[in-house]
Amino acid sequence: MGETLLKAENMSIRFGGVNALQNVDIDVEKGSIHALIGPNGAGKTTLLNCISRVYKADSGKVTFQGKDITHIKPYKIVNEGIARTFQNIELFANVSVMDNMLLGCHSRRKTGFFQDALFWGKARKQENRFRTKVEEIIDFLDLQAYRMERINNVPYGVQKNVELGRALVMEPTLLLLDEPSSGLNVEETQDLAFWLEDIRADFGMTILLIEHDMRLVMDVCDRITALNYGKLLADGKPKDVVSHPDVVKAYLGED
Amino acid sequence: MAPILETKNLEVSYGPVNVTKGISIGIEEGKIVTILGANGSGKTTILRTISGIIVPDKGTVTYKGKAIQGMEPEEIVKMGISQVPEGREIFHDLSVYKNILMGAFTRKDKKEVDKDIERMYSYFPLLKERANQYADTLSGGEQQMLVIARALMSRPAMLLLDEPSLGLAPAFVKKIFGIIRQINEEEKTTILLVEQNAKMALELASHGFILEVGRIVMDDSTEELRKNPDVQEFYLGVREEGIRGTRRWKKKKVWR
Amino acid sequence: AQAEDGVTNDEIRIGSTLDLSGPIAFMGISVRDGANMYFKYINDKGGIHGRKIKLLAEDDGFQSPRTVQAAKKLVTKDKIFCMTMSLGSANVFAMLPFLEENKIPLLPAGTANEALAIPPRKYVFLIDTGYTIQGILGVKYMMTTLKAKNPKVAVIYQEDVTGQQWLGGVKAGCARYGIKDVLELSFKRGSIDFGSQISKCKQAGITHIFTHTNVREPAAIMKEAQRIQYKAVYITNNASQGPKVLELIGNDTLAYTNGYFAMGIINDINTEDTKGYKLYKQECKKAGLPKAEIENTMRIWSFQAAMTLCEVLQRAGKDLTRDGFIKAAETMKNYDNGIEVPTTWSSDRRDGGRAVKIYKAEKGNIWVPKTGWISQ
Amino acid sequence: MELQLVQQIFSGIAIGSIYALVAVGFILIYKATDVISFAQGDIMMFGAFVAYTFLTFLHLPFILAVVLTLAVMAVFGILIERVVLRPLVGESVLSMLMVTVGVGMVIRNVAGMIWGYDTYQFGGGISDVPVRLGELALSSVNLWIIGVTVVMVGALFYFFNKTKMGISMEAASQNQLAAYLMGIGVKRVFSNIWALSAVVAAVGGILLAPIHFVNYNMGFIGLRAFPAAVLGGFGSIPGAIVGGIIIGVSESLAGIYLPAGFKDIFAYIILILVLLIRPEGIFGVAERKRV
Amino acid sequence: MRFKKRRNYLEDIDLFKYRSTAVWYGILLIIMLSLPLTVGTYWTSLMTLTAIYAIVALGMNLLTGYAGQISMGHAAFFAVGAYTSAYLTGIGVSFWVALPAGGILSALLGIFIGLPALRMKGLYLAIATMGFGFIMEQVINSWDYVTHGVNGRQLLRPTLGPIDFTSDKVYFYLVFFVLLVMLLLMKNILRTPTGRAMTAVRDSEVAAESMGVNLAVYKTAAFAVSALYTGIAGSLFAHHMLFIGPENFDVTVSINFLIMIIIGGMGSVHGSIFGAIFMTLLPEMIALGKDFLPSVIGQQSGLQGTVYGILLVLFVLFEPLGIYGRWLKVKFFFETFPFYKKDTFKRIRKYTKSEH
Ligand SMILES: Nc1ncnc2c1ncn2[C@@H]1O[C@H](COP(=O)(O)OP(=O)(O)OP(=O)(O)O)[C@@H](O)[C@H]1O
Ligand SMILES: Nc1ncnc2c1ncn2[C@@H]1O[C@H](COP(=O)(O)OP(=O)(O)OP(=O)(O)O)[C@@H](O)[C@H]1O
Ligand SMILES: [Mg+2]
Ligand SMILES: [Mg+2]
Repeated sequence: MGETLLKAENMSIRFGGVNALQNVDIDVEKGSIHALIGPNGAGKTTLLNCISRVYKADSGKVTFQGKDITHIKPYKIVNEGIARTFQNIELFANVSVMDNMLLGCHSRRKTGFFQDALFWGKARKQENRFRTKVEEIIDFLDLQAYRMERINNVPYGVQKNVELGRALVMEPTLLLLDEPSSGLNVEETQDLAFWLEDIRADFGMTILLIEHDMRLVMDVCDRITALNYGKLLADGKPKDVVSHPDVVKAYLGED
Repeated sequence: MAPILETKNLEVSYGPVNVTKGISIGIEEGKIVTILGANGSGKTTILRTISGIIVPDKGTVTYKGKAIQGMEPEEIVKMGISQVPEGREIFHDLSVYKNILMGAFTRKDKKEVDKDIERMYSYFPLLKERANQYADTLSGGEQQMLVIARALMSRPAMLLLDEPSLGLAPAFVKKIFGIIRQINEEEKTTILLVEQNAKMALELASHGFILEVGRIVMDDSTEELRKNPDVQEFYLGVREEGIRGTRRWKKKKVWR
Repeated sequence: AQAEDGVTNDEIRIGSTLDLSGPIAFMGISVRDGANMYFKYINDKGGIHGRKIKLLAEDDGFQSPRTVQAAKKLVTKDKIFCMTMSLGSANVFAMLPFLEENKIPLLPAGTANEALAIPPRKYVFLIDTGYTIQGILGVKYMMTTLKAKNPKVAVIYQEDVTGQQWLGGVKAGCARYGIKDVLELSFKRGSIDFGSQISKCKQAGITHIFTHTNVREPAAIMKEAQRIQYKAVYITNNASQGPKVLELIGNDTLAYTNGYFAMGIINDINTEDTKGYKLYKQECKKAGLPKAEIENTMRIWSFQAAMTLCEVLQRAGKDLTRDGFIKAAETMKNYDNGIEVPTTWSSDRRDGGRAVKIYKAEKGNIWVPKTGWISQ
Repeated sequence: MELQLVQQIFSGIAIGSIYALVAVGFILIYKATDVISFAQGDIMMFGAFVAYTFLTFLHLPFILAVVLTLAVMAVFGILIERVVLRPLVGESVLSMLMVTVGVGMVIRNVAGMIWGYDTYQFGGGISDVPVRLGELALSSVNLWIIGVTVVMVGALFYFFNKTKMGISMEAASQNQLAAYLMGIGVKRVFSNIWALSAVVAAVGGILLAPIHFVNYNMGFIGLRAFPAAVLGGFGSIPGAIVGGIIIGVSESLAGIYLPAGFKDIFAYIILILVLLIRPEGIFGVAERKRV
Repeated sequence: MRFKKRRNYLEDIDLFKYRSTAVWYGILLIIMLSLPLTVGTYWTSLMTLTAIYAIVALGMNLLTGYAGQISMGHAAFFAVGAYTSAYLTGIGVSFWVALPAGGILSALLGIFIGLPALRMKGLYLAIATMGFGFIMEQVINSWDYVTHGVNGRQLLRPTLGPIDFTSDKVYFYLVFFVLLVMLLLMKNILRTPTGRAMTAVRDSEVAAESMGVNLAVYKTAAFAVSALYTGIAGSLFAHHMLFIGPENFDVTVSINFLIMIIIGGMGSVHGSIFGAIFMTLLPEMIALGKDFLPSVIGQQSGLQGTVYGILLVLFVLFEPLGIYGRWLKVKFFFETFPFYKKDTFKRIRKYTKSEH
């Protein structure tokens, strides 16, 4: 067993009458690709939201790289080294692909407002650095053709990639992906699988992803956590989890 | 038999960009037909044109012998064409129940509508649990269910499905496809299905079209399509081994 | 001498900045039309010293940046000789630096804001009686003619410059007569609800209310008072003196007051048939105007203002220069055009009118003059 | 003192109902089209003038004049929608907002050209005779206003919450694409809603005329009705009444108990304070954005 | 179509994309600088007003166009700039101190307003800021000591050593210079993380937050910068007008500011300038055009207001993206000249979803 990167313990949250999460634990190992699966409405996205502080969990504790980040401010999460994508694509719709990805650099900005306004020296250098980084990711994800397109005008699949790219630009330690393959066809899903491998290998990032495409999950993941009705259903090696009878019953469906 | 819905030479553009370059497809009554195609190839565009959301530059759409291109979308709906749009187009500030109710907007038979709502709840029990919640608090998959349920509420003669399985759990995907088949069989609803899950789509449908950058490149029975090596590689992902260990290069598509 | 800008052998160009499209467009238009009516009369008679008068009215939408622009256009592009009747004291103030720099007289200004003329400024002439004086005279009338015993006084005024001048006048007047507490109640332009003001008056047992209002407000105020069964004497400034005001109040409500008096600075068109009015009515008849338009106070005002302006031009003689024009204006001593309060200007006095005539509202929408021109 | 307070609250409620009546017009349009109409006040003024014309120039009986006015205004509302709003369906909300500013301007100026700039009054119908309840007095116009507002708001509330037509209007504003696909004629919905709100505005104009008189500038009351609508929670019909009354009453009390000047801005002070605590207004729905 | 080979990633955000563009702007600059020498007071003063409004529009556009926060109370900031300058110069402080002081005070107020505004969105914010505008109007009316209340205040034009800005001509150069500086600063803000973060807040708050954008800071910053611009413009305005009163800062002024950027083009620097030009020139043009109409129509009172309203409506109807949208089209037409495709800017049916 490798070292634990992220540890969420006892996470619970309620919305009105809905118990979206009840005492859920999850451990993400450093350097692993970890999948979160479960039927619709099981609370997967909610768990991700609680970890990335979009939601405030009612109870529970999140530790990241040994540091308690349960009550950290949402905008500081990226400084800790956590980046994420969203299930329903949350891009900045009225700006270009490039600008979207440049925002990924935001957390690393060293210039103040006044330096920006003058745009001289440090600010200029920094901007150059940011742009270089973004171009690098653009190349990695094959987005050259869309660099200057407005987000509104690019196909859904490309938007997904832009979102992934934007998260990569943030240079996180942990990457949280919410259904990265939804809306992609088989071929594109394969590309994604390769990228995920590369991201781990070349960028050294750990990945926690929510997925419904079991083929992708089985192909790339080292570990699976399954949720159902806000509760932990199973956790372990992919093979073990997918053959777990509860998982089969609740999630995969008997043939 | 003459097709119930037919498009001829459909050309659609967003601004200067031609998206579909002369699409001609025909769908026979009571059949399930599927369109497969990569991202951005124009599948959604075709469905939207049929529903009257987009007015084509050229070409015609005929439904039951009547040209419907350029008609207002609501009139097309009233003729019996219902669509499950891509990307969870819910009424976010209405309750789940009201969302479903809106699906029956064109219907007058209140009693039957109530019955149908119950039927939807039986298809999607999760929705019943969430009936009074605002629709935008649903999870992604629940929203997708809602959109499907809503489209079924109009008891359409023809159903256009744009990636209905998007974001649904595997067990549920099976269930949805079951429901689609059931509706097709029991109510004789004609179905045009656009799917990324090509395996399921090809199993369900009897006829398929393959769309590549705005052109139909294959038009055949699904039986034949399944045998085609390109379809196998690019849509079904048939390969000998997993990703690990595979060299990363792609075969060129030929579409013979 | 070299001919002055705006003056040719057969024409004198005169500019004005008026609100023709903004919130008080109704005033601007009446002013323009009334003035033009008189100028047409004069021009038809052959003009002044053989020169026809041409009025160039610029719209400023009642926004002072546009007033300034308009003034600059009139002066630099249209090359007018002088300005007249520009509306709105803030607007006049805004263009004042420019006028003074270019030595352009404004005769008369279309406002009664005495701050423009006290202390006197060389280029600005006023003909209306200021509100401070109106207020003082109103109190004087209350004490001397109406013989109020221990009156309790309130002032309801629109929150603007002239409203404050009225307030100041009433307070000064009260001070003279040893009336101590004056209840000050302001309201904003466009207010529809005077409930709190009236309620406060009733509460305080006010007997005399001095209102600084326009057309609509007196009716709203009095109706509110009637609603809560409260009677007082109302004394108002000249802006609320028109027949329209009484029409809106209605006989029923008017009867529910202890009297409604107004400071008048122009003679009443229906009860006082002066020479000036004869001419005015004759011209209106020629133009085929309906009754409501004939009684339009702003039209009457601008007609007589044009009379006074032409009188000054006449007195300035054939060799028309701006200096001469100003000198001529300073010769006006109690000049009475039959409509407006008599005008007196001199080298150290620019507020032409200092008197009022007091009217009482009577049943049947009429204003009955109760005094002649009275002054302090 | 007691009596004065009660009297003030009473008249505050009356004024508040006027605000509510105007606010309902805003809310209707907002609910169904997501647009804030700055023309609402001016449409109200226009309605008042139409009624004035029927009563004063054509000498029609009051009821007939009102009915005709409402009909004319419904058509007028549809006309505005057809000519200027419809081409913009799908454009940004701010563009539409600007268009309504322009429309308001046109209506105001055209009204001035047609009817002149004077202040008018119309006879017949509602008189302004005070009604007494013991020591208290309330004008009958105010009672009418309160009554009509309550009835109208009740009816609209029912319509929007219980009828399929009403729900579909709201649906159309939330997601036009989905609405089309449900067979909801989004364009027709828009026409209907503009007609409806013009009718509501006309009712407001007619009720307001005895107090405020008819004047081409009377539409400015729209600016004072905004806080009422927002306070109640824009989009909530009962909110309009509650917001209107809160503002009416607090204004009226501020006039008595606070220094001069406060009365005119008190509505906004209250508004800002309430929004600080409840940014979505009293009856508004809190924002829930899911990701 | 022109293509350019990039040698450096920063070239994407150069002020002038091609050398020819720089040349064109140079020519424009020279024209602007020489105009006052030839056109006379009226036009010069009109240009001054335009430049002042352009500064306001830049600020407004940053807040509303880029950061997505609608303000209908900007006249208040305009007033703060104007009155601060009036008061300070009134007690003998130099204009050169008063001008920035007006801007800074206005910016501070912007922060003060921005903080509560954090909790509000869209329409609610719009109306709340409008309320703030009304409150400010009342403050101007009541705070006699500084504002001279309803009486208004008089000001003087500044001097700088031997240069006297009293004449409209010289004052224009001052304003124009300030405008250029403000323009450059705005461009810089927009092409660096600060500006990007603001647009991010507009488009998706959740995503922005997950990028590390502190919403509170950037929203308030947008308010502050916008207020700074408006305040500086206010101060310049006061010294241009030489007299200011409460009427200069009422709600219609705020709405006009908003009209300015919507007509000009939201979220575009060019648009701000176009909007300012539109705003100042249109009434003048209508006034000029009126003289050519037969007097029956030309003398109609409501005419100008009607025409203004109609033009506003037409503009939005035919160019919902503002004048800048039109500008892009014209530019594109010339750039691609023989190959211009008619449908390039065909309006596609759009289907809006309400914000949630
Ligand atoms: N803000 C909210 N208000 C009310 N209910 C909520 C809210 N957010 C989530 N829920 C409920 O919590 C449950 C879990 O939602 P979540 O989005 O985590 O599911 P999920 O596992 O991601 O499902 P899917 O695979 O469909 O995306 C759902 O049933 C949803 O209705
Ligand atoms: N509103 C729009 N404006 C401009 N271009 C658009 C617009 N909508 C779609 N496109 C373009 O049209 C092409 C076809 O889009 P369409 O959505 O029909 O593809 P699709 O086959 O449904 O793709 P997907 O599998 O991603 O759903 C894409 O290249 C897309 O970029
Ligand atoms: Mg999810
Ligand atoms: Mg699609």
